[in-house]
Amino acid sequence: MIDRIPSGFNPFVIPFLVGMGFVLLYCAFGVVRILFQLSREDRRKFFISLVNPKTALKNIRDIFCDCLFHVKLWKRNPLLGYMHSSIAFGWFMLILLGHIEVILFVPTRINLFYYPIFFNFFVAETDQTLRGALLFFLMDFFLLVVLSGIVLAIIKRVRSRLFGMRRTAKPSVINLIGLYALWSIFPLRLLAETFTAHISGGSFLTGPANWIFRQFLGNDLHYLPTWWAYSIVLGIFMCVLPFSRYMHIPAEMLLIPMRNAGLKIRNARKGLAKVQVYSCPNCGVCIDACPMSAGKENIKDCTVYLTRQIRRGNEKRIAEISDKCLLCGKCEAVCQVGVQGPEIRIQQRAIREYSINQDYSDIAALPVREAKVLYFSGCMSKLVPSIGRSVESVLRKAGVDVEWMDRDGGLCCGRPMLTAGRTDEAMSMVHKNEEMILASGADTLVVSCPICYRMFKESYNLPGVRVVHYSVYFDELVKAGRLHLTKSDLCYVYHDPCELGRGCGIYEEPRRLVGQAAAIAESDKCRAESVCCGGSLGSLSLSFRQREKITKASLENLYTSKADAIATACPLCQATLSRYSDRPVRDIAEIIDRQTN
Amino acid sequence: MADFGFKLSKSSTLDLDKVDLKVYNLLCKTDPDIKTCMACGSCSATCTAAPFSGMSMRKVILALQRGQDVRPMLGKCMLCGKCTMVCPRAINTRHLILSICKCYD
Amino acid sequence: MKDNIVIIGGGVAGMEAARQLIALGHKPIIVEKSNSLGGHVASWYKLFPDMTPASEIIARLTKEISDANVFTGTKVLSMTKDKDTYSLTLDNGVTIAAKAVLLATGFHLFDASKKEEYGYGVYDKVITNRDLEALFRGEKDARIDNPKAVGFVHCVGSRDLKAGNSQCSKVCCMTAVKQAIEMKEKFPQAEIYCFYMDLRLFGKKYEDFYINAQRDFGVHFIRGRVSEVGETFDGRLQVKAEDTLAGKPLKVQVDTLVLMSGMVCNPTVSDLVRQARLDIDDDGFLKSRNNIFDILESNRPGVFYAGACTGTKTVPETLAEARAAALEIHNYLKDG
Amino acid sequence: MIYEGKQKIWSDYQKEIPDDHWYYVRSCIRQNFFPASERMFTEITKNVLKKDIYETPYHTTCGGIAYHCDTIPQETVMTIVARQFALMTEAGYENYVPSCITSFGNYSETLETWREFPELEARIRENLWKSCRREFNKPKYLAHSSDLIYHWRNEIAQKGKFRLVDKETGEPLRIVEHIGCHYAKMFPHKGVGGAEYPYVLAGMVESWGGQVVDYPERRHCCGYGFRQYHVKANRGYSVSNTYKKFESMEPFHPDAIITNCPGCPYFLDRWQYVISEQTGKTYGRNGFGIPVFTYEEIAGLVLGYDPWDLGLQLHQVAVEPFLDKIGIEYDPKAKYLGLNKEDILRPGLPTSMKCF
Repeated sequence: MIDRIPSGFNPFVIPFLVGMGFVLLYCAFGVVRILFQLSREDRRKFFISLVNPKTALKNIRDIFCDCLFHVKLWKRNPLLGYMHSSIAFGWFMLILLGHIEVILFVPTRINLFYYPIFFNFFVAETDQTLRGALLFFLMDFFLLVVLSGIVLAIIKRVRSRLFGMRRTAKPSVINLIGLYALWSIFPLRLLAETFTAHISGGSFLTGPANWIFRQFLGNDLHYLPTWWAYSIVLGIFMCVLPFSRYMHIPAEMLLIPMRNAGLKIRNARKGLAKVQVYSCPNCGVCIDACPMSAGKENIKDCTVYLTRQIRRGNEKRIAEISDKCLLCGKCEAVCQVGVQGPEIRIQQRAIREYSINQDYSDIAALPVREAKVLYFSGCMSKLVPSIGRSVESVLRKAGVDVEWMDRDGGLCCGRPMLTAGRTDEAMSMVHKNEEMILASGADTLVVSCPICYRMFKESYNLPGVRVVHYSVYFDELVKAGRLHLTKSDLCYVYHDPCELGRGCGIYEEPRRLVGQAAAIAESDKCRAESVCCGGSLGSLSLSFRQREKITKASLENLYTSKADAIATACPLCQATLSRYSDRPVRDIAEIIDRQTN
Repeated sequence: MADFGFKLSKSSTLDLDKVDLKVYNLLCKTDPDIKTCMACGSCSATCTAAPFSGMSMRKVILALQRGQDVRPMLGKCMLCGKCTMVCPRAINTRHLILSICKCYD
Repeated sequence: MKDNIVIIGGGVAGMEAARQLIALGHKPIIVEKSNSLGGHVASWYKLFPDMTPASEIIARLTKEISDANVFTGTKVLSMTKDKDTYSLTLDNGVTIAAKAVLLATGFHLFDASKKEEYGYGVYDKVITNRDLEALFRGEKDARIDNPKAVGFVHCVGSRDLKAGNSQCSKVCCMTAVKQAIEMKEKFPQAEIYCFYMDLRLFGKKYEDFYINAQRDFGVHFIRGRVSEVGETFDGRLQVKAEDTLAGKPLKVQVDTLVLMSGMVCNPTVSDLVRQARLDIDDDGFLKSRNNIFDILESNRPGVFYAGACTGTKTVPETLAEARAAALEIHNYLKDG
Repeated sequence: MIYEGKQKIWSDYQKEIPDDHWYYVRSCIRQNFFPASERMFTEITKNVLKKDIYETPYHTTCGGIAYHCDTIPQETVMTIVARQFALMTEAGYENYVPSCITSFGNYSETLETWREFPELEARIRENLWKSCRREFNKPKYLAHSSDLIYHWRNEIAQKGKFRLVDKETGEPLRIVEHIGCHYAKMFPHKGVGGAEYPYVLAGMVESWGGQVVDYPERRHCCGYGFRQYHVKANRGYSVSNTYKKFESMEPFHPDAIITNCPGCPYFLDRWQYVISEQTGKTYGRNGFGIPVFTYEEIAGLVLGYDPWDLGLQLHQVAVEPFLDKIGIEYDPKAKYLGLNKEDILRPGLPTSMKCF
């Protein structure tokens, strides 16, 4: 194997070089910019994590698993998993093998970084070695792998349903250019390498193809144009990459270490959020997942469109999309790259300025009787009074010394205000509640509303106080033998409230409780995949009519279980579901209260 | 100005020809359901902030419709959303409150 | 020979009863004091809740009662009982011996000028609901000239002891909302204010009209009874009321003020009532034998009621009563 | 405005006013505020129209101010009223005419109350007998003195030297008529023309050549409001109501205001000064105020009495522009000369309102 062209250069590499240079500069600039957008602490945290061997190793593993092998996608949809990983990993291997070839055969050219890409153009095969044949075989093999992925991608583009996807994101023009460029890279590479296979050598794909072509194309005049074409589409792809969804390829490599460093989104348009926005591959998995898309509505308000509009800077749409979301967290749960749709939206809401700013600091603290266990029912439970009454009754039956701190009304927990993006106002409420809870001397705070529960867990500072959702607390009481459940002959399906399930990761305790008090069935989509009831306070702008469709879709999912009744653990879910449900909707507390004596 | 020990007092009359409906008209665009309030008072009755401040969404909407300044009325709203839950006319009062909070200059 | 049935009053109640009686094989006689049939409904443009043209209803009824014996422009001078028949003398000299008499004498629209403070008949731009319907029907009204603001005063002469009527006229709230919408459609630039005490929108689709008026037509509803109306320098009207929800006095200038005149008993039947010894209820309307079961029967055998002569009613209610009354009369004659 | 519509209402509110033999009682405060007005009433009725008008110095207040200030109970007022009626009865009269609107309202209210509750009348008769050994007949006719001037308005017009018209243009002058609240608002049928569109003053204005101005707040109180004025803490409310009226009549540019109540002309006149001092605003032309007259003063002017003999120099708002417009002659130098032609000193001048 020797250099065929003494200068080691042909003008056709220029398009590739331009594209490559552009994309490298763009990314380098972007990385520096994003690192500057991080707060001083976050930046420190990030750099430390990079040199920490544990996180460094995790970073490498995650990059391989997520970016190249798409492990998560494999688990969710093997066909899509194969499609993505064949292209990503295959291409990666082609690049890697190209470098190995250069190092092995023309090591002096390793400084020309177009060499590994166009290796077959620049070399002439003089002697056949096993090593060369193996590499050539591998090159053809991975090219075939990539091509198979491309074929699948083309099929998916035409019939997405074959891949189990009902709806995909509509690609923009620039994405289409990137897409067609990407699709044509590999067939053109095959063509180019085929035409030069009799000079530079080839394997099982390029060799026979070369022979066939040579039967009726007797000269070498056409191989230069195909190498030009190959280089040009590469150049085009690189040039549109920063402006297309393919930006997710480099961005995800930054996102993974940032996530592993434990960074949080602090601004919807900067730092981590920016990296997440660029990491969105526009795959559209979030569209089918989004409860708002029930009845084919609000599709353009899913996270994939949020990232797109943020990249475009369409402020009107960004605000609309951010305000509409229910913040149910399902898009985040299904997202392959880990875009935190709800958090970006909350932070986006926080950017907005208000001229009326609430302040609760001057509210006199409500007297709370001293007790070991405090119970906080929250605002919404006032509209579903059975919850509070049942929780209190069950606790009394178990002999718990409990004080219902907001029996006659109290302050809101602050989460509705927080999710509206009004952090200062929310924290003003939080501090007021903290003051009251700590003054009571309680060591346990039982919370029945999942919205409040998440707020108490995430945003409150209550040293010495254990915050616990009542389902967990009841479960413990049952285990400790302080509550005795009898089983009714009803069959319940448990609806996971978003804030309790995806929000706080509590899936098992409610099911265990219901299972001990009645028969329990599961619906098609449950746990992390459960469908929001549509009543969420997360959405600021969804109208009642729009919510109706969402609720009905949520109920349809619950009906798949064929259960007699629906159990849930959230006042808002109960009020919302029972509005349209054809079967009773009960809170777990009420079910437990009925089945204990 | 001569001091007589008493002064002309400001009229309490709502003069619909003179009141400034700028804010209300703005809100009619962002939150058109504000127009359908029938002043039933459910929102005020259920309001979490009411015991602390006398907050009443019914009064807020009415005051907006009459061109009155509502800024002092919203200072204790907690955005808890109960008013939205109970509204028989399905007015998104929560969004309305945020719109009000933002539309004053 | 068939027994004579006399229907006094040729409004929709009398016409519909005649239609049904004809269908049951009778040949009723309608006596109507004005020169044409149709009563109040004939002076209306469109009827809620489906915005049916009133003329359609009248035309259909007129066509279907062509077999009836109709005296228009004729008053009943006297009505006396003679054994089991009633002897009715008409002012055209005709005397009829009737086995059954149906009073479908309807109501009177309250004379809005009695509410002096609203200035009907004093201020050019104060009109009544009936005047407005005439405008909608296409009649010229110099009082209404592209108004920028229009007020509707609910309960004019209804729920008003001072005006001698404590009853709710039942249809005016809905009529006001309907007319407010029609007015806004006719003059899209106009601000519309409805001054009400209570909104009594009880019937099928009425609430939809209310929501539409608020949401789609931007009608302003002000809970407060108008206390007085004055004329401004440029000839507009200054309307004063208490905004009871705000707890503040309120004033606004309008270019047209529509008074929703209520329904009051028809005073022209008082002679007949005395002669036939019929009972009058506390509200001045004719008194049914029983307000639940025998609402169509008077205290005298053979004398029946239909429609607004016994109290305020909507058009569909009146028509339903008329149909029922026809059947009552039919059964009465069959048994008798 | 549909004039026929108003006429129809006026025709519904007519009251019978006997042509002669009246027992006249004066107002507590008018002689201080507008000293020539009651004098002019007796002058016109007795000397010009040759009517029998009887007066006695023994009559007292009717108790109206104290009653409306919530300082005495109704029973006390009724007993005072009963004593007035006793004086009338003793003098042999049956027709009672008070000069004060609140008195007129007070008498009407008392008579109506007795009509509804005869036992109350019996008790009052007993009270009166116990307290001063007097007995009384209820008047056969009760009228306010403005009712009488209204009744004789056309005779006055015939005898008059001037008419309420602009001498330059011949146009009728624009006159706001303001009726005291207690005239007909309590009992619309006791007043000429009723409560909504009273005719008593409008009739005089029309007969004497002027044109009545109808403005949105014409029904509104002058602002006096008894307690509202008498308690100083409420006085801002009093002047605010007057302000409301003037704001409402301003676009009509009235030439004058005619009133028939003791308080109204006083407050409409003096509060114009207070408003001008507090806001700088004046309502007449060229920085003047709108002159406010009693109906007797206007009648006196129409009949050609000297303005200074009518006491017009005691008005806060200058009357000269109004006199000039009609063409009534007056001696500017005589404005502040007393009966003995000696100087009675000049008042201080307001800051904003022009007063010569």
